[in-house]
Amino acid sequence: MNMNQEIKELKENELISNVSRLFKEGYRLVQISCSKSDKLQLDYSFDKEYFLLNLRLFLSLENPEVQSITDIYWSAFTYENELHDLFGIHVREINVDFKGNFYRIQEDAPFLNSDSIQHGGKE
Amino acid sequence: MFKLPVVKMLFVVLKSLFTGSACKMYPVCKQEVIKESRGFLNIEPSLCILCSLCSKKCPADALVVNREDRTWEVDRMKCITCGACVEACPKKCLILLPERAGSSIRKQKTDQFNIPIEKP
Amino acid sequence: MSFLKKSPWIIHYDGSSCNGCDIEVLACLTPMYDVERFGIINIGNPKHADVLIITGAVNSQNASVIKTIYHQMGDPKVVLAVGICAASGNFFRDCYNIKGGVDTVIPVDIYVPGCAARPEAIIDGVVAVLKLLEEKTKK
Amino acid sequence: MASRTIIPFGPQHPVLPEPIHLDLVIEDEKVIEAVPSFGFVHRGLELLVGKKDFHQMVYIAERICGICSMIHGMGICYGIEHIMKIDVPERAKYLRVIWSEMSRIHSHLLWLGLAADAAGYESLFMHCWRIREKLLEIIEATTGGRVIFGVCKVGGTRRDIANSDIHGILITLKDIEKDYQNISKVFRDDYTINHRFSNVGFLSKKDAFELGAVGPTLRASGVSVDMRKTGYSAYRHLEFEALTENSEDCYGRCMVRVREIFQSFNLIYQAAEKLPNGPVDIKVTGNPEGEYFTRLEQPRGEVVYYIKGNGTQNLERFRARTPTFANIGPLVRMLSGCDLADVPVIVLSIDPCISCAER
Amino acid sequence: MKALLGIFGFVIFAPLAGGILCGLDRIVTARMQGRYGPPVLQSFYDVLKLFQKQNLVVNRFHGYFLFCFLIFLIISGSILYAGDDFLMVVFALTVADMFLVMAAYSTNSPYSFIGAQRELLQMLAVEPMLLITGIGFYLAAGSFDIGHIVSVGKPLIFKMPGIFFGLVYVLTIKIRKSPFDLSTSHHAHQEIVKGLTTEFAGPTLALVEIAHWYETILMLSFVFLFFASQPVVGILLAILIYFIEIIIDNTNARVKWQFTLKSSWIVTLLFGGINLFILYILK
Amino acid sequence: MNLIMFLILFPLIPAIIIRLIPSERVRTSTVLISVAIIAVASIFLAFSSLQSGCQYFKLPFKNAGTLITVAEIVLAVTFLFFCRRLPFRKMWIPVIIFIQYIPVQYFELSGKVPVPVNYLILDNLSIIMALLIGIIGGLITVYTVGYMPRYHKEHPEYKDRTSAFISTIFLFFFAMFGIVFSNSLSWIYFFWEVTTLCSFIMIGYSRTDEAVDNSFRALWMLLLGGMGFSVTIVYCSLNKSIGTIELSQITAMTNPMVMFPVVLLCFAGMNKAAQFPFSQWLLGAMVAPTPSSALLHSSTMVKAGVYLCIRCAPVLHNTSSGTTIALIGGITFVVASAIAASLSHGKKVLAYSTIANLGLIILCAGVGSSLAIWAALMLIIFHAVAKALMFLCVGTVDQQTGSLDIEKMRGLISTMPQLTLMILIGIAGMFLAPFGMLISKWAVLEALAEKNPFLILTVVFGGALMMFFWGKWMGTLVAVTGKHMNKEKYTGIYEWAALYSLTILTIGTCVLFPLTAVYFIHPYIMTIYPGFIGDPLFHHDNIIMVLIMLGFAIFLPLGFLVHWEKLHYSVPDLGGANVHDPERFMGSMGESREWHLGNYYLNDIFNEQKLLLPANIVTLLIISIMIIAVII
Ligand code: NFV
Ligand code: SF4
Ligand code: SF4
Ligand code: SF4
Repeated sequence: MNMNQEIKELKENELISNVSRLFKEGYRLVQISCSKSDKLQLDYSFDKEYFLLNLRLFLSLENPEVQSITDIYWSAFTYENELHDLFGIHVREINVDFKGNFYRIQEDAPFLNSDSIQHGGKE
Repeated sequence: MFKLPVVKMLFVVLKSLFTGSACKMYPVCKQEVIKESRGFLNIEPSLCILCSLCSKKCPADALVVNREDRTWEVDRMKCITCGACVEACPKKCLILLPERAGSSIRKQKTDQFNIPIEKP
Repeated sequence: MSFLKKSPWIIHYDGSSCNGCDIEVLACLTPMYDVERFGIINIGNPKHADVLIITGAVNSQNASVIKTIYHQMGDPKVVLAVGICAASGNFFRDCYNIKGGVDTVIPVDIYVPGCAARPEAIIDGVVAVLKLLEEKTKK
Repeated sequence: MASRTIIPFGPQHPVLPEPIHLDLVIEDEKVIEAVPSFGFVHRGLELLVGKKDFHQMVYIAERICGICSMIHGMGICYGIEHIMKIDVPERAKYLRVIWSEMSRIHSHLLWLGLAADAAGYESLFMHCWRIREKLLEIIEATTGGRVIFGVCKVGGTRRDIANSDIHGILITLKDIEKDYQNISKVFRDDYTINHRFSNVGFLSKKDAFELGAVGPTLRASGVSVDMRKTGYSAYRHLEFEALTENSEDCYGRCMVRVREIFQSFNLIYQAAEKLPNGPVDIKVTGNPEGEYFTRLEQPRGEVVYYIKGNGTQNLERFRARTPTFANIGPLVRMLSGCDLADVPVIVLSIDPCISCAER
Repeated sequence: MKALLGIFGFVIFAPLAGGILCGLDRIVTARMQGRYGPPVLQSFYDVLKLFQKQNLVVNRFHGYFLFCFLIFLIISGSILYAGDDFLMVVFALTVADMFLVMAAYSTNSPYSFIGAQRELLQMLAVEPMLLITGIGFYLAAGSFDIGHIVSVGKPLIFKMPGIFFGLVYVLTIKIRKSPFDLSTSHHAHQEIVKGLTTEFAGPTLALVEIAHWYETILMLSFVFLFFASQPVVGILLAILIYFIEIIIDNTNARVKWQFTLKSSWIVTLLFGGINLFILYILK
Repeated sequence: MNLIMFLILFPLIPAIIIRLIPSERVRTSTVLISVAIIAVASIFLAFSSLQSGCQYFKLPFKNAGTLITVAEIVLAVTFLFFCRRLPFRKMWIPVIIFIQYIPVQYFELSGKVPVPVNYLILDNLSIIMALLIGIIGGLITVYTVGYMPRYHKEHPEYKDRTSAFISTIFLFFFAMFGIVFSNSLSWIYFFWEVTTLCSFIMIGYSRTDEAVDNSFRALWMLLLGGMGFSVTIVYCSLNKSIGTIELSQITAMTNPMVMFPVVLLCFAGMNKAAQFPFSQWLLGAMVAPTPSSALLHSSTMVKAGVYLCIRCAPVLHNTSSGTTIALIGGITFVVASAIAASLSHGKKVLAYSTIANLGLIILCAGVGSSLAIWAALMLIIFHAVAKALMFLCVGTVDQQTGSLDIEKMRGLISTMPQLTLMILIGIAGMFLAPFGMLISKWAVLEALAEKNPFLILTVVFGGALMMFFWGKWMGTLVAVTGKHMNKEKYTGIYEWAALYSLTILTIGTCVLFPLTAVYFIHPYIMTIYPGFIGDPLFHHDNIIMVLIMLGFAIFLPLGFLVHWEKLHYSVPDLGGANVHDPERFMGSMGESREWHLGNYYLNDIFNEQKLLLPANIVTLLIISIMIIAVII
């Protein structure tokens, strides 16, 4: 059943070209997510006829920065603002930029800064 | 039958006007209990061996098992009646009853059970 | 004679609840439970309301909202915290964005346990609140 | 000559069961600009993976939202099972379908009620919820919870429905369906419902697709995408079609949901008929290691879970991209140019579930 | 003397009758929705409770406007029950409404403001039909005087069915029932919280409620005038009309202001206008 | 008789003095003294001849006819003089002047025009008009004295020609008194054209391009109306069965032939009263300084138009032409109200509401029954007073805040309480029940009740619309924003004097309306409808009711002065998104944002652009059909 999803690793500068190609091929933006290990792993998921294609991108933990894809997928701003708020990733040129007020969390980038991933939240 | 669109709702509305309310009339009438319902965590203290498995499994940290004092306590204001403890308990001494805990004016509502030493 | 007891109007605010308690509060208004029997109307406007029903925990953003609503309500007023989240924050109290139960921002009069709190439990809570309301009017 | 009115809408607002905020700029009740804001329900529960083990995470996932909790629980279980290569017993798969569909019916009925209320149709709201309440009774009798089902666990389901009970349940369901039939006609034909829903919140097929709308919002714009078609759980054995509407407006979204309720009833009947015998769970040992994107169909549309395990009790990452989150972009698009009176209707037309969206 | 008695009766009994009617309305509505509903006296409890509440204000002016609103509503009803000029009743009603709108405006709060705008729109929608009703009475009964209208032998409904229909149509607006409860009421909370009344709290809100009772009775009295020659039938029919309004309330979603305005004007023009024309020709 | 001549001629003296002596002190004192004289004279005139019915006067000297002819020629030349700099494509304006003057002059010089016996008329109608001109006009002039210096301080780019302005006002008094007291058509014609001239001068006062454009628009439109007179005069001279140019005789004739001149006169009247399709000049006139808008374009000059129509009313009664004219009035009433509902520019709203109200008066005149005339007269009085008040208030607000936008007047009650109260009284006078206009509307409805259902529809719908836009405006004013900055202190003594007097007048006319009715209006109606015995509808009870309501309306608001105990101040409900400033809320992007409220203008439904053209076309058609029908 792994047939219907695929992960494709990319360099950061290939992102835009790949995404716009997918847009032209009629892929639908499913989600953008991020997870932290020793790097930040960005996943751009696209769907076409129940086939899930993931573009994977690795960013360093210091000053992570990525180009926005909102020029291509207009509604990606929600995901990108979320990336900014939770992971502190600076997304360049978002069309609707909440400037860190998407979730209005008190602490900055909780997912990036806290060690809670391993040891649980505040106690 | 009727092509007039408004008639549909009229039918529904008038029907319920004349058939009386669907209200369960709680608390005037007693609550009907569905026995499968997860409502209230209860312990059979005599069975418990104070192994604390339940409190480890509890996602809501509602249970405190104290071996020294031989107490087992649950905070009703933390318990989400999920039943994880029930499954975890090796002695099957926990059970979820369909009743429910009442409201309170305090933030904590702990029920403490003393676990007897003697095992029958 | 206090008439508050006979016509408590509620306002419901959803803190950061999961909707579970939320829809149960709504369910109280609907045919099966129909709290309008006690004269309760979900008025939705803090200025008119006597009872503030809060479901869910308090997070950094809605704390000010809850406070605002509370202060916009005219005396006498009571606060009913529905659900485990509203009482203690549930397991979300460990999350980075949750401050804890409702009592961290405003005084709560009655807590209703349950996840999700059953409509019956909420009705019980409301009935308890009515008693409180009467006491408060006397004061 | 008209002059602008700038007002806040929410977070506390009687029509919103959940807090969401919009800055509305209106002119003669025409919305010129609507900027949504979020974060009133944000808890950050994804980070709880560090604290709770993956069995407990199922409970937490269920409490992402009390409306679609069943499928949330199922989603995380499904992902973990997939990573751990656990084969869930067939009966459990069918039971999951039955409960998912019940959850869908209850969610849709709830939505229909709220939508009616948003259009100022109080009695319809009441009747929807009256019917929903009957269904909740079945749910409670089978799962033990009214809104939080709590039946899914990694490796199967926690409860079973006795074969002897199934007949009774089906009879009640048929009753409910009949009752619901009347209500569905109202949604279909009522003049004022039409007035409020038709040509409101227009979202063209192209827009819906490009903006990444999901679920009924997408299907109402004529795009047939339904994750159940991927055949997870027992869906591959059941017959159904992804329902679409072509009106591309709130009425279409309403109609998709109205029809989906019937479809769900039908799926439950089918599943109950085919329900195999056997155990409902298998024992799970070990910890998940690996990653997987789970995609299921929630009442509100496609939900995506990204689950990554690292061989410990705790998952490394659990992420849920919920349908409401995906529908926010389209919502913003829909809101421009509508009437003030349409704002609640449009906001509700994506069936927003903020607690899902913000987790 | 008779006039004084009428006024007196109206001032005293209208709120009682109106309150009970509202209570019954709530019960019937609840039953129609499958609920059980509150006690009959619930509206009185509500109002009494409101008087016990704190008087929350944004600024201190709206109380006076609301007081004027109530007074003018009572004046309007008094003119009616004193048997005076029908047009005057309508005008006084307009003034009363205007004060309500002013009250909402004076609070300077977004939701009440929009409520006020919508109330104005509703007045815009209603006013022509009310005046046409008056003129219809004049053509049918030969006088604007209510005393005279009441004493006409045959029920006027036969002469002015169109106007009657139009009046019932706008009545829905006036007694604030769905589908036209745009500006306030228990139902219009969807967009604008409590609309007009958002910022009124406690005693001032109680005034609005009481005024609403008066208004309901006043409106039903308009209906009654069509059957004035048979008082018993008239009262029954007025109540029946109220019941129909409840049904309408429960079988319709709330429409938008555009529809409200356009439809009520069209109804006014068609039914009211044509009826007037026929009355004029027959005369 | 002498008093009448005095009223007509006296204003010329201050006009000349002010024109010649540019000193401000002299100007001010001249204005004050002459205004007082005019007002006293008109009041005296009113009291001396109120009960004496209709009086006619011959002229004490012989050559009055030639005098007027000479004056007319001078006037025509003046017009031409003003047109000298017009671009070529506007050269048709002077052509209009030629077309209308040459035949008349030819007829007059050749003596073909019948010589009137009674040049002057004095009845209650002229008295009412004279009072309005004398008192309200006077007050406006006083206001002008205070207003103009400030106006120029604010607009340094305009050349200060205050003297010319004020002397034009006095010239205008001369013309207005002339109109209302003359009985000879050629006299009225002359004065009529003088008002046109005054209007032209005042509109173009600021000499901006827009002002000049508008002034020429006003000129040609009004001249077009004047054409009605010239044709009438020519027709009356030619048609032997009429054979007179005395207005009183023409309107008393039963001869069907008389219909044509009467319709033409009404045409002129409607033109001056800015009925559709001639409404544009009045709107253009709003560029002028506010006092002139008040004076010329709302309280007095346009009243000349309706005055003429009312004079003709007896002839129009129960004729199809009358109904047509009423129809035009009705359409104007509805459409102008609808347009006013869609505008937020204060002066424009006032302008359209003026047009609408004039439409109502024309409607009454067209119906022409006794009750209708009763209503029309009441409307004239109430409207003149309240509208003048409104204009002056709005002008003051404009000076204080620099904006005429109604939206910007939000919360004015906090910053300028007195002025706002005056505006409120003015507005209430315009449409609220116990106040003036509503009494008239009531009368209109009762007058129309048996006449014509269609006309009734226009009245009820127009009335509702009117309520809508006034309501909005009132509401905007009373919104209490809590910004307590008193801006009123910049208002000068002359302005306050005028404003207060007008306020008192507004309330006074309302309270005393039964007296007005009995002493002013009933006698007049009795002269044209001898059977009239006072209005049966306004019986005892109704009047008492009205007065009770008035009492409430006036005294209840006084409750504001009392502080209510036990109030708990709170902030507005902003859906929980409040920040500490009640005027702001927490916006979506996480910044505090100011909320803002704007009225509804229903632009989808009512829209100046959308409504104006069809209304103009329809009314133009109706007018042409009416005139053609009359000719045939
Ligand atoms: N359906 C659903 Fe959810 C999920 N996932 C969604 O937005 O309801 Ni609360
Ligand atoms: S039922 Fe769940 S929450 Fe309650 S004590 Fe047991 S494990 Fe904890
Ligand atoms: S798991 Fe069972 S036996 Fe162990 S402590 Fe808990 S209740 Fe006692
Ligand atoms: S208590 Fe449970 S059901 Fe209620 S809001 Fe919290 S998590 Fe949801």
